[in-house]
Amino acid sequence: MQITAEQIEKDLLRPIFKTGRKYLVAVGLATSLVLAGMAAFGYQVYTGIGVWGINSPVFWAFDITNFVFWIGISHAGTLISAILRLTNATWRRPVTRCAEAITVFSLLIGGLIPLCHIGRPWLGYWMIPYPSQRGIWPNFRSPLEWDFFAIATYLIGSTTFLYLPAIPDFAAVRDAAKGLRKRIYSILSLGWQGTPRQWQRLEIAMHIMAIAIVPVAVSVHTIVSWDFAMTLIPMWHTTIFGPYFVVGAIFSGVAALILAMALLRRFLHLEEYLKPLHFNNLGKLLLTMSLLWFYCIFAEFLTTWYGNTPSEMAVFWENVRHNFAPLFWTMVVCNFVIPVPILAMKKLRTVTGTAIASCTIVIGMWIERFLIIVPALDHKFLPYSWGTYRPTLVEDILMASTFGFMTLLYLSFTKFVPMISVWEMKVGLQPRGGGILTTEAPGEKRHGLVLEGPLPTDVEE
Amino acid sequence: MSHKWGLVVDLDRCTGCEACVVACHAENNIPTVGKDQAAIGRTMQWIRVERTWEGDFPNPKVRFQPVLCQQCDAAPCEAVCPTYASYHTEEGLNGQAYNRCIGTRFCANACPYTVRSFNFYNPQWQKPLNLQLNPDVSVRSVGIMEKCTFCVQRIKSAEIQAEAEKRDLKDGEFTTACAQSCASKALVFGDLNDPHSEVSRLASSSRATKLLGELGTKPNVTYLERGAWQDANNG
Amino acid sequence: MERRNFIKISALTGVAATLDACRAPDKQLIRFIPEDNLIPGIAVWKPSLCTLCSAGCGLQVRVMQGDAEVVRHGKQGVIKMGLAKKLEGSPQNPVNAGKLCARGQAGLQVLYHPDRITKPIKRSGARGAGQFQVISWDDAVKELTSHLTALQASKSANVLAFLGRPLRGQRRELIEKFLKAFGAPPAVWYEPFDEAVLRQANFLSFGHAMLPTLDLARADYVISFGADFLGAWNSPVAQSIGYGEMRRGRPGRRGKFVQIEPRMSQTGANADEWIACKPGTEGVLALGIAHVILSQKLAPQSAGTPAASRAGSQIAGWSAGLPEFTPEAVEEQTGVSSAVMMRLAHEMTLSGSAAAVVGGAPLAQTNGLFNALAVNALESLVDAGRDEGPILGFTPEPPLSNAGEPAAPAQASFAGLNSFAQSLLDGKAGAPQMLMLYEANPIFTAPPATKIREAIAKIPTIVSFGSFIDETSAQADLILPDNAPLESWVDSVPESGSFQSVISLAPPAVSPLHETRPMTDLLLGVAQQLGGDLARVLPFTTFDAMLKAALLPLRAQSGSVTATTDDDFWQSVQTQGGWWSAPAAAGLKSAARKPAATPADKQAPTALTAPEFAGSAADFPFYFQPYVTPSFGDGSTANLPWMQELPDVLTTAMWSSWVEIHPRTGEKLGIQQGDLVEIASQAGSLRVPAVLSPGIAPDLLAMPVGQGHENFGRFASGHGANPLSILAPVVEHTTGSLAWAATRVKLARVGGPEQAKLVLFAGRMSGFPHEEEPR
Amino acid sequence: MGWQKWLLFIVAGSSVWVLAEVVSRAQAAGPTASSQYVTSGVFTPAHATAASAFKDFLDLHPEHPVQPIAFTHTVHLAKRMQCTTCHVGVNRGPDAQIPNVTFCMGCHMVIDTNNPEIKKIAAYQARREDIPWARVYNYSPSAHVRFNHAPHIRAGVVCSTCHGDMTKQTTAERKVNLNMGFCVQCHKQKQVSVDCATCHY
Repeated sequence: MQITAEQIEKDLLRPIFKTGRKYLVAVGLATSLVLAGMAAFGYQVYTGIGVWGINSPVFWAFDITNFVFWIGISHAGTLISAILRLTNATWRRPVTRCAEAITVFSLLIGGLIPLCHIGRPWLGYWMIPYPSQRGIWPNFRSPLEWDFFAIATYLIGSTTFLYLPAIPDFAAVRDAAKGLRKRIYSILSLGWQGTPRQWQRLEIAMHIMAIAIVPVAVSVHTIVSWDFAMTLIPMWHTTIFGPYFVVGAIFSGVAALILAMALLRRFLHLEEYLKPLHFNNLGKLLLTMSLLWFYCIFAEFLTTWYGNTPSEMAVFWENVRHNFAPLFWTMVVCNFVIPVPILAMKKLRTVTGTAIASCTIVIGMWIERFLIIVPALDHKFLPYSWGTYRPTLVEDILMASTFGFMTLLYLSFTKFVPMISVWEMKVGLQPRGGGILTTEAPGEKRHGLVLEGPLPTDVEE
Repeated sequence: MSHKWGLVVDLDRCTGCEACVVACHAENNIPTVGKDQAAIGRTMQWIRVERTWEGDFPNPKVRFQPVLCQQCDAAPCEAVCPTYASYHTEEGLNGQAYNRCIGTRFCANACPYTVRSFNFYNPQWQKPLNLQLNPDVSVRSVGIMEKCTFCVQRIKSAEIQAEAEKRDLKDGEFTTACAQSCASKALVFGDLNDPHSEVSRLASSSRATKLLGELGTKPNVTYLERGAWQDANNG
Repeated sequence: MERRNFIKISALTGVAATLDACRAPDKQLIRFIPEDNLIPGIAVWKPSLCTLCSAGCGLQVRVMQGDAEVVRHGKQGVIKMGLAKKLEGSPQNPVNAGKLCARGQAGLQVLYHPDRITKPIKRSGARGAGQFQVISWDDAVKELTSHLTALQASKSANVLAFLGRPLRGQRRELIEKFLKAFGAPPAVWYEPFDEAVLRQANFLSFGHAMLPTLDLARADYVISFGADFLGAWNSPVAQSIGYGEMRRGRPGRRGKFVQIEPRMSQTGANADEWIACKPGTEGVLALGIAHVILSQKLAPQSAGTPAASRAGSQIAGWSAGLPEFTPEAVEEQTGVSSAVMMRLAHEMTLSGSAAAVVGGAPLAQTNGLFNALAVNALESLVDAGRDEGPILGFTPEPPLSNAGEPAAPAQASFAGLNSFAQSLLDGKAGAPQMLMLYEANPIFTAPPATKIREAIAKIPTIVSFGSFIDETSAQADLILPDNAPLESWVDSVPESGSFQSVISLAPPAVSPLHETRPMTDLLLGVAQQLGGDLARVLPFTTFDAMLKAALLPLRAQSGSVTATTDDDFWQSVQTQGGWWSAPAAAGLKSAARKPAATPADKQAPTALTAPEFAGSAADFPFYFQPYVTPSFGDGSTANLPWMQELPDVLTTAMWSSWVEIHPRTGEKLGIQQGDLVEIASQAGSLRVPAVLSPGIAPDLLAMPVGQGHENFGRFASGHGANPLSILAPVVEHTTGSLAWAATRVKLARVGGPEQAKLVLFAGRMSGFPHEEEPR
Repeated sequence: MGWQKWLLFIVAGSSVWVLAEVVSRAQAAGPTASSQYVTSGVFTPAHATAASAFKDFLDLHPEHPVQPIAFTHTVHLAKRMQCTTCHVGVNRGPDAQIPNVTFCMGCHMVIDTNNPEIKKIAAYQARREDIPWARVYNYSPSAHVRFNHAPHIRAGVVCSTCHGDMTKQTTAERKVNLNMGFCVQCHKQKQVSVDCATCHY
């Protein structure tokens, strides 16, 4: 059975125009989580950040764990879709939009966390370089300042990267909608008419963005790793953190993407579009990342163990044997022991299989971020000042609310934008694969696509 | 002539009496946090006396070591502050501009000595305990990182006094609150740029070491190691 | 969290309210006309005196102008007044030479304590229920005088009792004169850790019924038998100053210091060598060392000096060379190896100058006096006769007519308290009917076995002059709050710490913050009102007049003040913070051991007595040693937040009390760091968290004194337990002093860390090797 | 309609629960109950109200505070009095004295005694009260700044630089916006230290 262009449009635009009960329940749940998070944050601002469990010496814990985690998640999307786009991997088409949306939203959440985590959030704007009567500028030597710029750049870049390919789809919605919605989508589609000129420009812009976003994405997580690597703290001060964080980021990002795709497939009934093939391919990528991740953590711990510096070994043992050992081994199980067999066996690399593996990986990677931060902090150089950390309810709520926020944003996004790129799917229907028409074809003005020739080969089961 | 303030801690003289801790409380408006907060490691003292056990009964050994901000020349805390709240002053101190602090707590994480205290809440004084607060030092509020300043208010007031009298600062003219209270003279404060000051003399002692000196933070606090009996050929 | 919180809200809220609030005048208290003439922002240094322990250190108070909420003329308002901001040691004072300890620094919190009683109050509920009503000073004074007049009228002045903390100086003089002229019995001066045993021993050995002064700055070798001289014993600041010099003050010479005690104190932690001996056998060990010195003739030159013979003659068998105390015999009794004893004897005698000093737990045994005399004899043997003079001497008494070293030691304070309690419990005629209470808290500091709580409950009228509600003053019927020391005329005659005679004295450093009145002025006023003998003996209206009259004769003496007129002299004494004699020359220092008095009756030499303990070793397997911490003393400074939050120097515990247990003992009984344990003696039991410490003998439990207050304000109540509450009322045999280290206890784990709530500053540090994981 | 109620229940329930948490904690940690004969209350650097926090954040100050006495700087300065006559200590230390009622009455016992404002002053003195002057220039506690008048006066900075021309003011007005930029600009001009620790400690 072949999908027609009309079917594609109908299937993919459906969620925008029809709202189901399950959807509303999900939004309600996510909203209540977000509201609880806002209340918790308000309480924290009102009374002081002492409502968290952080203390001396563990000054960072859940906050920065969530920050690194969400910034990590953000690496799936743009990076994958950019690379796949550049390598012209045609199976990517249904995947890119989901992935890019994950990027933008998790980056947004990740970027908000540092603002919430500081002791005086109302002064967070001091991170921004602007001329003031005080005559002071931010400290450009600070990795936090680098973070600010890296995240801001990446956010702008990935938003653009998400927006550009969505323009033709906005136009499609515009054409299908009426009333206020039509007006909104008219604005969003920026007057898209689907002329070959516009197609050409879009193609060029997307290529430029795809090329530009890859180094930005790699640098962002490298820079996040420098928050740690640039200090002297045992087990933070290591050169492997740059690649290690990027690997971890892609690892967790791909896992999050698979999870999101599995959920979309189930609830938006996109079985025809998100096929086992995609999960299979992403599963292979995930397997590679899992092995790479394991290699990184092995390299990190091996060099520590071999170097045998007392201050580092204190943290080392804290991780693998003492207080944090249960978490550490859970992490290894979640990130390696469970996913690798699942993903390595073709039989198990199904939609369900990859979703299960992704689920454990997301959990495992959260723990990994936590274990990078907390054990190192509570076992700094002077044993006299060693401490412990227990999260409080406020921190738990805030963490849950980041997931709620992500869900809410993602759910809202499905309401406004087709989760699978309509026009790209249509392009997929035509023979030359990813080719865009370069000749003027006035007869097919709508979305500017001329559909002709045999079907592409990569859409088969 | 610019100054370079330094402190020498003679571990052979230190008795662990902690008079310095209370003196610092009084001088620098450091609040007490109460039992519950203390239990989760949120005390605010700028100086602590570390106690280390070695060996076991019947021959246990104890070492006391006062640890305060080391006022490093290559301070890990300064580089990481995004707002320059933690910065290097003209006189070589690790300054902490409270009003500039937004509370990222990055400096405290980066500090290998764990000597920075954070205001997790607004500090509280049961009235009229607040009448004791030193008007020369600001009272920090919630979300602000603080730490030993080498009693910068005393440095400033001595400098202003010397300027008014049109003279240079004299060694021993003023000292930090901790050093002033120290009965066994284990703490000696002064100008390391003045080759004749007592602190310069002691800092060049053969017993001089730096805390975690291998990290390359170049502290301006010098520790003089404990000696043993009949091992007193150097002072 | 907080009632009034720091709020910064988003720009969306309250814009209108904000702009409105710009013009709204704040709710304002009345402002009173300032009483002192201070320039804002400029600090003035005023002399004062630390009263938080008996060392009598001189203070310099940093006073600056500030706004204080006060009550004046019956109205609440704000006044610009001089406020004490910081305490430093007085550089001129010979005792502390510009230095101050942790507790002394916290004296500010006594002044500004939120629990201070701000007005005279009268009991309104049942006794001890804590219900009081505020009364006016006029009524309060009237009530006090009427009670006293009634006693006088009924010719039963002898039923007035006065219970206070031992004082030295004119304040004591005033109280004693008052009582004597009134016809009342002498005051009961009570402190749990009185030094009666040591005073008695020093009187017998050296002819001075005083605590010793150590010239550590000159010492090359010091052996301390339990004396926590860097912590809380005697005059810690003066001793710490000397200790610093002993260690590093003389290039090329670093004195050695050996501490002998079964529980490592802060002082022991600083020692080059720490030796644990069995509790109560310190005297035996001292004589063991003396035996080596005598038998090997290591110090032939000193054997014949008068001091040595005097101190030695107190010990049975001294002249015969202590035949009973062979190193082997001593090793068996003390647990200290004979090789160590020999080595110590050699090291001591080979050093340039050496001293042996005793204090603390060895004296708090049933054989405390023997221990003290034995160490004194050793001290005489090694110290006397050296060219530079002895390290251990005595502070000369100031040449005042009414002060002057007692010819014989005063009665042990525990004995005094006991007979006071007994007379009440017996209910005989002549038992106290009215009690004046001043800075003593025996209900907390005396073992419950004395039944002091029950005894005090029997007194019909109790008047307290204390600044705080504590366990004892909570029983009072009338509380007339005294000024804080920084608000009062203060004086003290330090018993030790200097080789000059010292009178510390200072005018109030700041004006009174609350509606309190100095107890001294109050007594003088009452004396005037009662008239008769009282008015004649105490012809002063204010305490400073009395101080002035007492000190003026010193103008003729050579000392720190030279003045031509009495007024000049008095002025100089005030600005200097006291009077002291000219610094002692080196020769004079050696004279500081010249006996001031000889015992009236020839006392028979003391023979070896073994320590006895309350409780059998079978039922109560552990020795129990309460110890005084530098922070809390006898518990009277437990209400200061700075002291509560000061990590204990060895255990790093805060806001709690604890029991120190050796890890091996803990292992045997299944006790881990932070567990809740129960300690039981014959006299009672208590529950505290356990701290495992390598610096304690496995058969000993040690616990700090000061916590466990049930009713001592918001910062002290409800933290920890009071070790004094399980002490058996055992006394030192000769002096009747409380033998607080002579109770045996048993130990059991009763709960985990959640119940114990131990707060340790030193994080999760694995403190000692066997707790560390194999790595 | 069932699910909407359910949704409402979740949202409202979680908010109420968080609020309750806030309130209960706030109450649990209030000042300890105290008797009438001991002092009570807590001092904190926290702002008393949301409004004052907001004002502080936006750096809003009353420009012309209402004073209890309509004191005229103009008149006093026209009579050739110096600033330091009343504001004692300003050339010696950090702060300037605001004269108390006794000081005012030192002259006004005899001068202009019938002036109604001066009668008000006399009434204050009779009640043994001081005049509750309102602060005109002050830095907020959150500025964490220590300013010392004396070195500025020694350096020849005239009072009017920071306080405006007082000969033209009755009760003092906040004529100069003393923000940090103002200080820094002058320090840069005069080539004195602009190190943060010069003022902030």
